[in-house]
Order: sequence, then C-alpha cells, then structure tokens
Amino acid sequence: MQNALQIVWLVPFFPLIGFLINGLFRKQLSKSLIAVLGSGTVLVSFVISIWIFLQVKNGNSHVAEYFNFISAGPFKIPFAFQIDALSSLFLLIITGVGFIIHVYSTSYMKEETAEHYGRYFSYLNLFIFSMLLLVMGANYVIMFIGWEGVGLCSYLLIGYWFKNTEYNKAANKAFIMNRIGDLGFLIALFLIIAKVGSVSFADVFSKASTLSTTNITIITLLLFVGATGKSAQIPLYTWLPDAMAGPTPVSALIHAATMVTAGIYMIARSNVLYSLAPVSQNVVAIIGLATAILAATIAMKQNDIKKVLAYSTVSQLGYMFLALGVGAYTAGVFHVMTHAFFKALLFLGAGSVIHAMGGEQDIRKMGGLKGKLKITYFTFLIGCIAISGIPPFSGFFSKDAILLSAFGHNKILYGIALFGALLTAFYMFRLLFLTFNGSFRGTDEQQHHLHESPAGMTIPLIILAILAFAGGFVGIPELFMKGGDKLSEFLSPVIPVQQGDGVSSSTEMMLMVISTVLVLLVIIYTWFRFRKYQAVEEKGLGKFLANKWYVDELYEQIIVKPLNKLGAFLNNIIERSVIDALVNGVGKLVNYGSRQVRLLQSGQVGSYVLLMVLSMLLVFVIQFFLRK
Amino acid sequence: MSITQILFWFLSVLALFSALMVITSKNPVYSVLWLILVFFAISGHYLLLNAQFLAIVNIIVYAGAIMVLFLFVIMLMNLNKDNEPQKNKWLKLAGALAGGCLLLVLVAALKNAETKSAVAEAGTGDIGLIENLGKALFHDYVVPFEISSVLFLSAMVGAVVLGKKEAEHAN
Amino acid sequence: MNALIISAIWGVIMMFSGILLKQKHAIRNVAVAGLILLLLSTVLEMSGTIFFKVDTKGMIVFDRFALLFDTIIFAATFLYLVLSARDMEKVGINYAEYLALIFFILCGITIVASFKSLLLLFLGIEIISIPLYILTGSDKRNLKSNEASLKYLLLGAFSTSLMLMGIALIYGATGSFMSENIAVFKGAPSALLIAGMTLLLFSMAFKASVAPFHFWTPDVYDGAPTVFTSFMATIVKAASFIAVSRLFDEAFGYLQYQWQLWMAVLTAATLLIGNITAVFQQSVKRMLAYSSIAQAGFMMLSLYAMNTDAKEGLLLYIAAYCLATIGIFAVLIKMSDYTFEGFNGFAKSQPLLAATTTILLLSLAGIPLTAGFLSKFYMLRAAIDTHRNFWLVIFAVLMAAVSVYYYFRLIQAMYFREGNAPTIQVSPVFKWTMVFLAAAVVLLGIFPNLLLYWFYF
Amino acid sequence: MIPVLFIVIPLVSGLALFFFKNEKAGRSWALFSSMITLVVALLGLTLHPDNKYLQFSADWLGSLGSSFSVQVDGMGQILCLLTAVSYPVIFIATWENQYQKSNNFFGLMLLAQAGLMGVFVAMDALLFYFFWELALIPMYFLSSQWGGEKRVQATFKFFIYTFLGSVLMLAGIIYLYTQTPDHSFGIASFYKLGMLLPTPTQNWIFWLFFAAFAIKMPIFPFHTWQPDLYEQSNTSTTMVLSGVMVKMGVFACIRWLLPVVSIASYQWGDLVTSLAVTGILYASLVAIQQDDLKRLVAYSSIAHIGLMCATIFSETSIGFQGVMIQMFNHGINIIGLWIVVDMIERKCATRKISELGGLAQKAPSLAIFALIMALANIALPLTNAFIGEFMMFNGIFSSKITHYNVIFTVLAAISIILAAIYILNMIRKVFYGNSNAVTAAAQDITWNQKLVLSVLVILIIWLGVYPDSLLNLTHDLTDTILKKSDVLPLLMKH
Amino acid sequence: MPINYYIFLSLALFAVGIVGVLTRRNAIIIFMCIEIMLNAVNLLLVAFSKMHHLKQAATLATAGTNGQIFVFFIMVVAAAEVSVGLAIIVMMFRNVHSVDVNFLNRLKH
Repeated sequence: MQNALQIVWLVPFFPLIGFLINGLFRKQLSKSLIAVLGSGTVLVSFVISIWIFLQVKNGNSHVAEYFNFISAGPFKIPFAFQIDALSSLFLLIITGVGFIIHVYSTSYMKEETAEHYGRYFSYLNLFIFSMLLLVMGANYVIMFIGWEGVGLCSYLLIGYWFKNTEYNKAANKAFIMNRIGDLGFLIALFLIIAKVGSVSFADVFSKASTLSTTNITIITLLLFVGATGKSAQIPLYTWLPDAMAGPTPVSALIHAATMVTAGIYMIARSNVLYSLAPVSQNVVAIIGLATAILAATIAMKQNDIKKVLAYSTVSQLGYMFLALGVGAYTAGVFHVMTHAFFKALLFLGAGSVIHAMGGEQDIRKMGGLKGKLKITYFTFLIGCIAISGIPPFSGFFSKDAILLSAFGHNKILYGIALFGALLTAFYMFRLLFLTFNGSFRGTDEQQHHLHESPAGMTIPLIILAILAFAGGFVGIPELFMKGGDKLSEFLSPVIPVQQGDGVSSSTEMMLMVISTVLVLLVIIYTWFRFRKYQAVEEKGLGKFLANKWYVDELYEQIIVKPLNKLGAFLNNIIERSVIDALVNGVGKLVNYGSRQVRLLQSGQVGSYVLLMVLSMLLVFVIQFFLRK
Repeated sequence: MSITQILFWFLSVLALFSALMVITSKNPVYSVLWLILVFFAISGHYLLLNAQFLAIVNIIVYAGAIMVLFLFVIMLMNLNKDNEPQKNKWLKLAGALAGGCLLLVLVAALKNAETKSAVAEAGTGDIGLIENLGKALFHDYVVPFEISSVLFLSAMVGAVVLGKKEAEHAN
Repeated sequence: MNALIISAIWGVIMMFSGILLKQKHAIRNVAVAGLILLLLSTVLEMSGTIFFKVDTKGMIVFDRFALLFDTIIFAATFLYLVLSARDMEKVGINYAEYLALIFFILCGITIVASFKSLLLLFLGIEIISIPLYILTGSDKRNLKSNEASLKYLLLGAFSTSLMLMGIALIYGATGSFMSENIAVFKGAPSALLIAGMTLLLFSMAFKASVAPFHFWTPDVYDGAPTVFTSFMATIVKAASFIAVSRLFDEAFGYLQYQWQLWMAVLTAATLLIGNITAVFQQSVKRMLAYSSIAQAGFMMLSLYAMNTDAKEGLLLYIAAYCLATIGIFAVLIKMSDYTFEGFNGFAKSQPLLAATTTILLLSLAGIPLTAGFLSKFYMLRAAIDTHRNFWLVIFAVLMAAVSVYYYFRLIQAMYFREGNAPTIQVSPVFKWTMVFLAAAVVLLGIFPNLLLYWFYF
Repeated sequence: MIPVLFIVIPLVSGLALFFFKNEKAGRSWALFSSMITLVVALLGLTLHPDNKYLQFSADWLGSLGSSFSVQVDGMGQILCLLTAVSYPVIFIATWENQYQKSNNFFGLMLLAQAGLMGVFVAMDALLFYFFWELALIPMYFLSSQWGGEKRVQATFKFFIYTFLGSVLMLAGIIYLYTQTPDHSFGIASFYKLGMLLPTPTQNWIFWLFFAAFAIKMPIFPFHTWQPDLYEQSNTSTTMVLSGVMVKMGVFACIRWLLPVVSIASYQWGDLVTSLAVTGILYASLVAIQQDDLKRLVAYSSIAHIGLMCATIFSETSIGFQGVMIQMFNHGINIIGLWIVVDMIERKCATRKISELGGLAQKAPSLAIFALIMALANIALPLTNAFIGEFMMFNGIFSSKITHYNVIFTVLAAISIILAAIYILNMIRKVFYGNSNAVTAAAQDITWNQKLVLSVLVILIIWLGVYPDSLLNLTHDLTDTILKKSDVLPLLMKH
Repeated sequence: MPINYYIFLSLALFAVGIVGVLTRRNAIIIFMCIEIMLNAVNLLLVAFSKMHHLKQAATLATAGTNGQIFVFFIMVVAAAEVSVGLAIIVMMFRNVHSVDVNFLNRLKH
C-alpha cells in the first residue's frame, strides 16, 4: 500500500534545495532573496513536518525505502526514512526552532556581504538537512550520515568567520572531537552488522533480545561514546564552549535545535537496546550527571555571556542523559524539547544583547540593559525562569520529570541532580542580573549604541518565549491532571511507558515543592549577590572553576602534545634514520662491495694466475676429497 | 732393474731438474738452455715410448726452431744479464705453494685411478713410425691438418700486423 | 661446412685485397660482400644445399643448432661491420689484415660451434685466440693496447695449456678425442676423467670469461681498440659459450651430476663479480666489459641447466646480447670521452642515437618487450626446470636488479644530466642500422619465435 | 575486443606522438586519444562482465604456453574506467602547464596508460608481467625528465626498488608456470595450480609475489620511495602514479595472489595485515608532521592504501567489494587533491603549508573544491570514500580468517580521526586565516579547472549517494575470488 | 713402466711450469714456462697413446695413433703461438724497453 508518508523525503529535500541554490548562486542572488530562500525552504519543511506529525498522531507510521544505498552480496543497506512518533516530534523541533533561528538570522547577519550571507544560509540549510537525515534515517547508517553531516556543518559554521585563526581552530576542534565520538558509533555499527546482519532499526530491535548481554552492553557503550561526542558529555564536551566562535544564531541552532540533541535522540531511539543493558544505562546516567555538575560549576564563573549559556547547555544535556540513563526516555526527550525552546530563546536573547553591545560579550562590561532592551530582557527573564525550573514554566515539568525518575532510581543521584538544578538557577540568574540589572559598565559609545533589536530578531524571541513558557504543558504529570502527560502517550509506540516509578504521589508532590523552594531561595540569594556588580579577583576554587577545571590544558598535555611528539619522532627519526636509511643502506652496501671487489682486479698477471690456481685448487679439493 | 727403467728414471730426473733450473735461474739465457735440456729429456722419453717421429720433431721444432727464436729475442733485447727484477718473496712463496698443492692434490686424486694397472711398455709397437703417423694424418686427420693452415695464416698476418713499421704513425 | 671454407678463403682474399685495392671503402665492401656470402651459404646449408662435400671423419658436424648459431653470428658480424668497420681505419694501417683476421676468427667460430672432436675444439679455440691476441695489440703505439695483448697472450696460453692437460687426461681415461666416444664411456667416472673434465671446465670458463677466471676480461676489453673490443665482447664470447654447451652437452652430458654444482657456483660467482663490479665503474667501456661478464653469468644459467629450453634460450640470449652490445659499442666508438660524463646531454645532441641506445640498454637490463627480457626469461625458466638450487634463480634476479643500476646510469647521463656531449656526425647508414637494431631487439622481444622457429622447423 | 582497444588506442596514439612536430597539436591529440579511450570505457561499463566483447584471446608465445588473453571483468571495468577517466581529467586540469618537449611527455603518458590498462585486463601471467613493466618504464622517464631538482635520484630509487620487486615476482611466476600441469601462464591454470601447491612452496612463492605488490602499493615499511617521488616528480605524473599506478599492487593482490597461493595468504594474512595497519597509523601520524603539501598527500595515500591491503587479507565479500570500489574512489579523490595542490603551487610558487594562508579570500572556488576533496579524503558520509571505507572496515571487522579482526579494525579506524586532523589542519593553514605576501597575488581558478573539478565532485557525490552503480559490477567476481581463496577445504586436504 | 709414473712425471712438469708462471716477472720466462706445461701434456699424451695401443693392439693395429697426432698438432699450435707471442713481446719491448709483467698495470680495477 502506497503510504502517504512515502513523500517524507520532501522534508529534507527542501533544505537541500535551499543549500544548493544559496551555495551555488550566492554571488548572483540578492540578499533578500537568499533570506527568503533560506528561511522559506525550512518553513516548507516545517509545514510538512506538522502534517506528518498529525499523520503520526493518528497512529500512522511508515518506513519509506527509496534505493539500495550499499549492497554487498546478501547484505544490503537501503536508503530509507522512518517516520514514527519520535522522529516526527524531532522533525517539529528541528524545523520549527530551526525556522525561527533562520528568521532571526536574516536580520542578525545583515552586515554580511551577499556572498557570505548566501554562504551562511546555505550552511544553515545544510545543517537542517543533515539533522533531518539523522532523525529520519530508518537505519543506523543513514543516521550516521546525518550524524557526521551535522559535525561537518558545525565545523563550517563555527569556522564561518574563516579569517580568524582562533575560530578555525575551534572549528577543527569541534570536528575532530566529534570524529572521536563517531569512531565509537562506527565500531558499534560494525558490531551490530556482525551480530545482527542488518542495521535497520526494525531488525536490530526485534533481534535485540537474541543478542548476549555482553554484546548489547558493548554496543550500547560504543553508541554512547558517539553520543558523548555529539552531545558534549564528559570527556568530549570541550568543543562545545569553543563552538561559541560561530555567529550567535548558529550557537542557538547547535545548542537548541539540532546537533547536541542528536546523542539524546540516538539513545532514545535505541532505548530497546539500552533497556537490555543495565550496565550501560548506569554509565550513561553517571556520566550525564557528572557532566551536568561539572558544566554547572564551570558556568558559575564564566564571564562570557555565550560561554555561560554554552556550559549551561552541556549541563542540561547532562540532565537529559541522566534521564536516559535511569530509563526515563520520555523525560529525556521532553527535556530536549523544552530545552530547545528556552535555550534557543536564551541564545537569541544573548545574540540580541551582543548585537546591541556592538559585539561585546563580556557580562562584566554590561549591566542595566533592561532599560534599553525591554523585550530582550523580558524574554530572557522567561528563559531563565524556564531553565531554572520554576512552575509552571516548561523547564519545570521536564526537569521535574527527570528528577523524579532519578529519585525513583536512586536517591543519591537525585540529590546530586537537585544540587545541579540549584547551580543552574544560580548561574542563570547571575547572568541575568549582571547583564540587565545594576548600572551600565561598558564604554560610552557602547552606551549610545545601545538599542533594542529590530523586529526580525525580537519576534522570534517573543515566539520562543511563549513556547518556553507553554512548552511544558504537553507533559503535565499525572499528579496534576489525568492523562496530562500527552508526550509519553504520544511517544508510547516508540518508547514503552514505564508504569509507576515507585514514587507515591505524595512524595512526588513533596519533591516538587522542595526543589521549587530551594531554587527560589537560590535566586533570591543571587539577586542580593549580583544586583550590584563588584569585580572580584578569582582565587582558589573560583580560579579553578573560572579556568574550567583546566581540562583543556590537561588534554593538551596528555593527548595533543604526546601525539605531536610521537609524530615528530616517527617523521624525523624512524622514517629518515631507520627505514629510509635501511633502504639506502642496501644501495650503499652494493656500492661499497663494488669498490672492494674491484680491488681484486689488481692489473697484475701474476695475481690473476695465482687467483685462478687457488680457485682450481679449491675446486679439486672439494671435488675429489670432500664431495661424496 | 732393466736399462729402460734406468733410462726412464734418469730422463725423468733430468727433465724435472732442468725444468726447475729454468724457473730458478736468474739469467734468461740460462733458462733457455735449461729448457732445451728439458726438451731433450722429453724427446728421450718419446724414444722410450717409441714415438720416434715425435722425438725428432720435438728436437727440431722445439729445441731447434722455437728455442732459437727465444734466444734471438732475448739477445735482441740484450736481457742476457741476471738483473731481472724479482717478485717479492712472499708472492713467490705463495706461487710455489699453490703450484705444489695443485700437484699434490692431482697426484693424490689420480694415484689410484683405475688405470694404475695399465702400463706403457717400452720398446714395442710401431705406431710411432713416421709412416703410420703420416697415413693417419693424411687419411683420417686431413681436415684438422687443413684447418691448422688457417692458424698459420693468421699467425703470419699477425706477424705482419705487429711487425710492420707504421709509416703515418712514425712521422 | 660452407661457412667454414668460405670464411677461410675469404680471409685470404682479404689479405690480397689489402695489396690489390687501394681505397679503404673498396676493401670494406669486399668484406661486407664476404659476410653476405657467408650468411647466404649458411642459410642455404640449413635448407640442405652444401657446396663442399668433405669427409670429416665425423670430427665436425654441422647440425641445425650449429648452423642457426652461425647464422646469428654472421648476421651480428655483418651488422658489426656495417656499423664499425669504418672505425677500424683509425686503429692502424693494416686495414685489410684486420678484416682478414676477423674472417679467420669467424672460421674458428664455425669450428667450435660444430666440433665433435676435442682436437677440433682445441684448434678452433686457438684459431680464435691467436688473431685476437693480434687484434688486441693492433694499436701498436698505445701502451694500453700492448699491455692488453701481452696479458691476453700469457693468460690465454696458460689456459690453453690447462685445456690441453684436461684433454690429455680425458684421452687417458677414454682413449679417444671424439665426443661420442667420451660420452659412451661406461662405468663409474674415473678420477682421470673427472680431473680432465674439470680442467676443461676451467679453461673454457676462462675463454668465456667466467669468474673466477674472468680477470683478463676487463683489462683486455679496456685496453684493446674499442672497435675490436666490441667484436670480442659479443661474437667471440658467444662462440665460447656455444663451445662449452656443445662440450658439456655431448661429451659430458652423462656426468651432469658431477659438473652441475660447479656450473652453479661459477654462475653465482660470475653474476656477483660482474654486476657488483660494474656498479662502480666510471668508464662506459669498462662498464660494458663488466656487463659482458654479468651477461655471461646469465648465459651460464643455460649451461647449468643444459636442457632443450636452455639451448634455445642460449641462442636467443646470444642474439639479443650481440645485437644490443654491438650497437652500444658502435655508439661508444664514436664518442671522444668514454666516461659516463661524456654522455651527458647526449639525448639533446643525438636524439635518434640516444633513443636507440636506450632501447638497447633496456634490452641488456632485461626489461620486457625487449629481446633481453625474453632471453633472461628463457634462462630462468631453464634453471627453474632443473628443480634444484632455486637460490641460484633468486640470486640471478637480484643481480638483474643490480644491473639496472649501471645500465640506467648511462640512460640518465644521456637524458637527464645537463652536459655537452659532442655532436658526432654519422652516416645515414649508421643511423638506420641502429634503428634496425633497436627494432630487431623489440621485435625479438615480442615474437621470439621469429628466431626460434628455425630451431625446429 | 574492448580490452584490446584499451591497450591499442593509447599505445598507438602515444607512439604517434613522438613524431609530432607541433606542440599544441600534440596536446590536443593526447587529449583526443584519452577521450576516445574514455568513451570506450564507458561503453564497456554498460556491458555485463561476462559479455564476449569484454574478452579477447589470441595465440602469442605458443611455445611458451603464454597467450595474449585479455578480459575486462568487474574489477577490470572499474579500474579501466578509473584509468580512462583520470587521463582526460589530468590533461585538462594541467592544460596550462608547460613542458619542454611536451610531445614526448604526452607520448610517454599515453604509453603508461597502455601499460596500466594492460595490467588490469591481462589474464595471462606473462602478459601481466609485460604490462606491469611497460607501465613502469614510461613512468621512469616521465618523472626523471620533468620534475623537481632532486627528481632523478628519487625516481631512480623508485625504479630500482620496484624493479627489484617485479623481478622477484617474475621468478615466482616462472616457478608457478613450470609447476602448472599444462605448462601454461593462463590465469585459469594458475588458479588450478593453487589448489595443488604444497603449503611450504606456497609460503615462499607468496613472498616472491607480495614483495612486488607491497613495494608497489606501497605497504609500510616499503613505502619510503613514495613521498620523495611524489614530491619530486611533476604533478601530472604524480597523479597517474598515485591515482592509478599504486592500484596495480592492490589489484594484483586480489587477482594474482589470494586465489593462487590461498593457503599462504591465509597463513601470512595476520602478519601482512599488521604491517598494513601499522602503516596506516604510522603514515597518518607522519602526515600530521608534514609541511610540504605533496608529502602530506603522499602519506595520506599510504594510509589509505594500507587500509585496502589490510582489507584484502581479511578476505570478506563486503571487504573485497569495498576495496574494489575504493580503488576507484581513492583514485578520483587523490587526483582531485593533486589538482588542487598543483594549482596552489602554480599560484603561490610554493608548497610549504607554513608559508601559505588565507587562500580562501583570494580563490574562493579553489577553496571550496579543496574542501570537498579534503572531506572526501577523510571519508565523510555522502562522499564516495565513505562507502569504500565503511565497507572495508566492515570487511576487516567481520573477517573470519583472523582472530585479531577487532583489534585491526579499531586501530585502523583510528586513522579516520588522524586523517581529520591532518587534512583539516592543512585546509585551515592553507586556505583560512588572513592572506599573506605569498598568497596575496593568487588568482581564482580558471574555467577548465572548474570543469574538471566539478566533474570529479559530481563523481564523488554520485558514488557517495548511489554507489550501487559500481558495486553491482563486482558481486559475481567477488564470490568467485572468495571461492578460490577459501582455504578451509585446502587445509582439509593438506 | 706403470702409466702412473708418466702421469706423475708430467703432472710434476706441469706444476713446475705453473710455479714458474707464478714466480717469474719476465714475460719471456713465463712464456717458456708455458712451453714446459705444453711439453708435459705432450709427454702424457704420448704415454697414454702407448698405453691404449697396448690395450687394444689386438683389435686395432693403429690404436693410440690419435694421441701422437694430437701431440703433433699441439706442437704446430705452439709454434704459431710462440711466433705471435714473441712478436707481441717485442712490440711491447719497443715501447717500454722492458719485459717485466709487473709494469703491466695501467689497466686495473
């Protein structure tokens, strides 16, 4: 039966078209046209995504095969898309938020020349395209294509301002760190192929139960390695903060809508496997939590507005993995969604601030902006509230779901997670207050330059603010409202709803109150601490945190330097003085032998005869007396 | 022991001794003379083996012609004094040793060849007579005989080529 | 038989032509005519037309192998004369005599190519050697030439006496000089026979300049007038190889077990000495001298194996080797400077000659699509077919790789090194002959059967 | 008939070139000839591998048991296509390059093409050896005549090195030939013989052959000729060398080594694979250190070839197919890289990465093409190389004949990270950042270069998205080879 | 006389000749030593011919002739060789006024 969903290829198709047109004809097209193309294509995909979403909501799901991608004898990998609850949801997030960011970019990037403007949007479209491939792929290989595709796009966009060497280094770092993760993913793939003989989700999950636990554990762990790369978890998170090198909307895109959520998506998608591998689950949970805390602590001491947000992202991702780790896949996905809203909001807000500050990113040089940037301030505030998890904002519901399931899983985890939540509130509001409250600390000409951003930027902010506020209502806990948890209901075909997390509704209620109260306390504390900014010399722990736990330096010392040393050693010593020397040595040997042997040719008749006689003697002796 | 045996031993000793003298005597002229003695001794052996024709030819060709040629050349170059530069004695020793060893090895190898029973009885048979040899030469061996003429021709040409003064080179 | 007698007669004619004809080119034409006659008569003899009916008492038999070899040799000599005869004038005044001697040598070659009696082997070898002593010394004012000829004479005479001792011992063991009688000799090989055979092996090794009896070769080839070196290094050497193969095939075939090991050892030694020593030479002439030893090493493989493949291959090898070496020498003779540097930039001044020389060098190095490759191929195949001493084959190919080094040095000098090689003027005939040589080498490299077909038909 | 055309067209036109007087005409003639070859190759691609037009056999050295039998099977189709495609691309891309005595240059190039084609289609061991060398000789002259100042030595080293290998192979070939019951060089007899040979014999025969192939590919530690040669010889030659010629080694392993001496290949497989894997990491690490663009590409090429070699000895169907398609992909990609390098060199008169910078501003199109080539080189998905490497890694991983498949795969796969490091650093240092004195005057590329690069890019993407267009050529061949090189029944026998 | 005596004698003469060649520097003397070697061979051949004659006289009257013929040819060749050899030595002497073979070392290596 020709399923209506067969046409889903249109969703990635349009961004691709946008990419091609903007990419090839960027010199010819006018900026406005580029903007229209860039955003328009995404809008179209968004519309289609909505249609698909509705289709899926009506219980329609489909795997659309198009052609043989790789085929070797019996083994075939089809180029196929899979549309079900999970992917359709992500489609919405990606295209929706992506579209908003596109719109925002149109005005944010105005200063760029047409050519680079075109380049920017083509990259953006390609980004969307890759992300769509990633979530729509009906098997791990297609997913991997998108997986590496987003890596590429992040590389391109982070290095967008290619004249700046630092930015380019950041771009390389992003790509290479991703590659490390991808390696894990790749090997997991081979293992799957070797064990299952297929990579399509359907086969893998159906045969999963037949695999040995060890295999599944290894597979899932390797997949998780991939996830740590993409979703910036310990130990591969350091690229994400550096990724701030790109234009702010790009950061928004990377952090909110696309790239970093890939890891979550992949694990959520493979929930069947993970559920069969408790060990991996614990690893995921622990790594996630650790990352959450680590990033949060770092975020507390950052002064670059974008860096703070970046680390907050890392930390939030940590929460999501925690959720996945404790088996609350829905909660994880839920948080992805809400996080997409408020993190996009925050980033775009930050972008607007930076825009107003004429490129300034250091919050110590800001302050008191709420007067000038009303909308930005307001929306940013909403974002902060949402991320801090204050009801009834979206963040509250998702984060609460995570905490709850963590509690149900293990009290200690819960405790730490809660602590992390408080830290979140702390650094977010620190950011907010330092930026918008107090007195302006920038230069005078910045002061004059200050202005609210154009509509092209504020409208997306407002939309996102609304979403950030209301986004949580799709997942209201049963406690408040029977069947309020639309999300898990919607996702149930993909992610089986775990019945009863062993937490009585009263405890649940209590936990919510505790967390909320604590968060509020923290916010109040922050208010008093940062209402008036006074510069303080960081020392001790503070310095340690401000320097991000010196992780970058550590990596530099234990990985980069040794690798270079090794390479230099091989290149200068082994290659030149050993291998090549050996090869040339043979030639030299022959030459030397030649020089020696020709001394036999002494030119003396006598010696010639003598040599002849001696050799005759030798032969006779052997012939007659030694040889039998 | 019989007279032939005595003769054999005498001739053998003579041949060897004079051969040694050839290679040891300082003065080339003496060498030539000793060599002639070697040839005579060998001719004597030929006679014992009654190869009369060869004995004569040996005397005529070798002792007569070739050795005289040698003598002429030596005189022409007036090398008839014993100031010939000597090889250093180590080389000489090495040479002597090598030659000696070769002799030893060959002798040791051949001393019990299956021919040791066979003898070359002296004083019998007539194949050595010029008549028989002539028959054989011009009946069976005519082709080699003719061919050897080519050898002489080339030797002749050689003499011309090497001997003739070169006019255009001279001036 | 035709060739033998005609070559002898023609030698005499050449002697007289020296007196009767005044112009050098007239003499040259007589010689060339003689060679054409020789070639024709040999081909005719192959097809059964024999001018002279001589009862040789079976001492010399012109079988197909011998005749095919003669044809190759005469063809090679023909090309040699066409290319280099003019250059003999520079050697000395006795132009006609040189040519006469060359004809006598050819006569000797026909003998050693088809002897059945050790007596004729001995005579043939002497007929080859004595004129060579003379030709080597023909440049009388040149001390190197003198030295070369005296060395050659002394060592040659020495080896002759070795050979004679060998023959004597064999005679003692078998009572005959005829190959077939020696071959039918029954019973366990007597010490006399083995000793004689080994001595013969040494002396033949000397004639074929096989290590460790090769010492005369570089000096003599170097000292002799280049034009005669070319002749010695190719045609004469080929002859001595044919002689060895005949001797050890027909007379000592049944003793193969006894001599095969020594052949292997000599082969290895020759390959090693020839190739290794050639690497360091600075003079192309001397390099070619050593290369001729190296090539001899490869030809030895056929003597080592001594089966049908080997004999076929030997003919092919001789053809390939003669063609290539004669050509290269012909170019070398024209050069003023014999060092490698002398050839720098030769390709610029003489593109055609450089190209042809390169092809010939490639053939010597044994690159496929040249006769040199197929001939080496035959040798290796024969050697492998013996199913023992595979190390020898490996060693041979390694040495072949080494040989590339010095052959390509010359190519590099001609093509890739800046320099001002003299623009030598050569006759169109010369050029076309060189082209013909190159073409022949390539043709034989692709269709060896053009030659080997005659081996059977 | 087609295989004969493959050989004859370049051969004849190449020889003809030596008699051309006019240089311009010579160039055009060379391009024309290569175009014809390409057309023929495309025609051949449309036919099914066992089509009779893809086979030809004529009596040649009957007495030697060798015949002029050629056939284009699936692998042949791919490699001949590669050879046929690369030549016009190279000619067009380097159209402006001036060579003195350019007719000789193009003549030799075409001769080399004839040799390469011959190697890929020869079905007779002796014939194979002939072409093996015929491809080598023109290369020798090309790279010692036209190139950097140290070119002669570098080429000489390369030549003697490879010649050494090939003569050893020759010894092996002759030995096998003498062993064949019907005294024939035909590949069929060789395959039959493979079943009969006792294991010890196979073992040293294996090394005789493998020496030649390992040097040609080259496999660590036989690779040292390559960077010097690539650095020294002129770019067109380098393109042929690295794009097509190194494939001879890989190809020969599949066609002449595994099926013939299968037991030995099985027994030495682990050793060879470890060498190859070592080479992959080694070359990648060394590549990171290179400052000369050509050397960098050379080492990356060593790494890639090493992967192919490792895969071959894992003896899996998917691996074989991966190798076969990757041979094509690698050819395309590296030629693309060379073209880029060549343009950089001609625009900036240097290849030192440290001296370059900011080219992206001066030559955006070049930068984009370079980026694409680079990404293809690091096997990004949706580029052709990804397909090949994915299949090859998969092949190694799923290998049944080694116990170390996992280790091999993991180690080899590390190279995708290292590759990313050196390639991206190269891109960054050369194209990004601010332009400097060296690159200030650089112009963007011209239409013909855009044309060829676009063609290459299209090929890259096309094969990255729809590799089946080539993959389905090699199914049957892979199975046959696998059957031949399947050692288990033989191990039973011996 | 047992044939071995002849064998040993001629081998001894032969060896003496070789030793001479090895130990002397005068080209003419060396040449003479070679003549000694040739004569040793001749003697051996004659002895053998005699031996074979005695062995086969019954069957073949002319048995052993070939040996002596061979000797004859050896003499012939020796004569030719000597003439040429001496010519060469003389030519050499004309140029360097010495017959010392140790002076012959322009050609080496």
